[in-house]
Amino acid sequence: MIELITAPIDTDAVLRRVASPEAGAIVLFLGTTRRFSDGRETASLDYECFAEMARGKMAELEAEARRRWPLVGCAIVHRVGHLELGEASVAVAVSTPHRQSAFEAGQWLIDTLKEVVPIWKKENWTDGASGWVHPGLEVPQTKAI
Amino acid sequence: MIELITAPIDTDAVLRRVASPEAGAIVLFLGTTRRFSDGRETASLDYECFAEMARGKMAELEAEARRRWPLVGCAIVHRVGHLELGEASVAVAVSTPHRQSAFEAGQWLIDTLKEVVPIWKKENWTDGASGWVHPGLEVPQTKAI
Amino acid sequence: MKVNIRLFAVARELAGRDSIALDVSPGTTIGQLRARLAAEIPDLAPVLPHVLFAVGSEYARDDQPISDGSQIACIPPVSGG
Amino acid sequence: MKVNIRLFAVARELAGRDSIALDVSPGTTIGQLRARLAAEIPDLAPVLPHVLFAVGSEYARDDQPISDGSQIACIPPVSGG
Repeated sequence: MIELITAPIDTDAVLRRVASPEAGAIVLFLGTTRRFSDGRETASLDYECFAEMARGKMAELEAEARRRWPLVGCAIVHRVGHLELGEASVAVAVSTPHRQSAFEAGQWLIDTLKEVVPIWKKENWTDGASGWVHPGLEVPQTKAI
Repeated sequence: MIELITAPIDTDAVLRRVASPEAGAIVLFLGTTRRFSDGRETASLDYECFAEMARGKMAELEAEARRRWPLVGCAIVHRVGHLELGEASVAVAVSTPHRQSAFEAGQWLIDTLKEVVPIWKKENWTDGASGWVHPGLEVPQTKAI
Repeated sequence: MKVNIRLFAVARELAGRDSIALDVSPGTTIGQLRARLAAEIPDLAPVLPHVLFAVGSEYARDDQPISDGSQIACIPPVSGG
Repeated sequence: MKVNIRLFAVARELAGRDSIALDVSPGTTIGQLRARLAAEIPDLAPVLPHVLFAVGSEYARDDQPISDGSQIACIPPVSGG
């Protein structure tokens, strides 16, 4: 299951989606918006995406994970738009017969998602400034009005 | 949070328990009852525990995990009694500032729980027989009445 | 001295009871208790070489001496999770 | 030939627009488009060496030639998850 949504992530629905009597293990990863990054305090975040390509890349990740591990269920849900502190921006859930492959697949999926899926986050700091996060790139910051 | 319960595990409550604006990552592991083990079909399971010691060992696991990784939240919930197929017998959830330590701590906790916590499961097979699972031990099976 | 030994899972079922109280001489070790249990409950004998024992809530080694009134548990290989 | 380039995140904000349509000669590569964009939108120049391009929904190398009507996207370093 691949989803790109603006509503809060329904983790229960994600877990139900991968649960199966054929699976003995479920691993769920949630990425949540953290208050402090590099000593600076975040008030909220905005996520932007290139939707068609993001969905395509997420589907490729699921297909590749299914080639590498014996996944019973797999769900990748990314939220975009405005997120408050502490909310989940991404959920990755996998179910497998045995737990080792669930941990491996879950970690590979989130690691690879963060490298290849065209989604970007903008931090809105408590000091009123905001800036896009583009790893490896010095980004000019925008003062909030 | 350490819990030994007979009611179904409330995964939403477990996740709320570890969620925090100081954490950027949550990893939840669920162990679920699988239909087939070693080619034999399971109908249901019964879990028995030595409650006082199990709680003590689970608390030690949490304390040791907190020494090894920068955990913000940690929850270990084990269900005992009668479980139907597909239900979760154990939930382990951790939250950390960054995801690598959440995956490591989550996997270490469930791996170690399965080695040291005095809880036992009995498989009730669809052929009417049942037997305790004691790794490394040939266990006599009991025919169901 | 008196010790009480709780039995779990297959040990409980083989013994047909969930605990047993034994009189042992002072200085008896866990290892000696293991042998004594096999003599007291012959049905337990096949599994006793494979079980661990706990004193209170801590796993105990075979050379550990038992104190009077110890709460002891017979722990077959665990399978939780 | 006509190509349309979508801009995202900091590229969109620096350019003040979310896409740009350009006329390019047949055989133009992604690498040449990268240089052309810097000339068309000078505010984008500082980030262009660090972005990737996609044709349709696939990442493209700098030596890839562009076809007429290609849907191209300018992809700054991603930060989802």
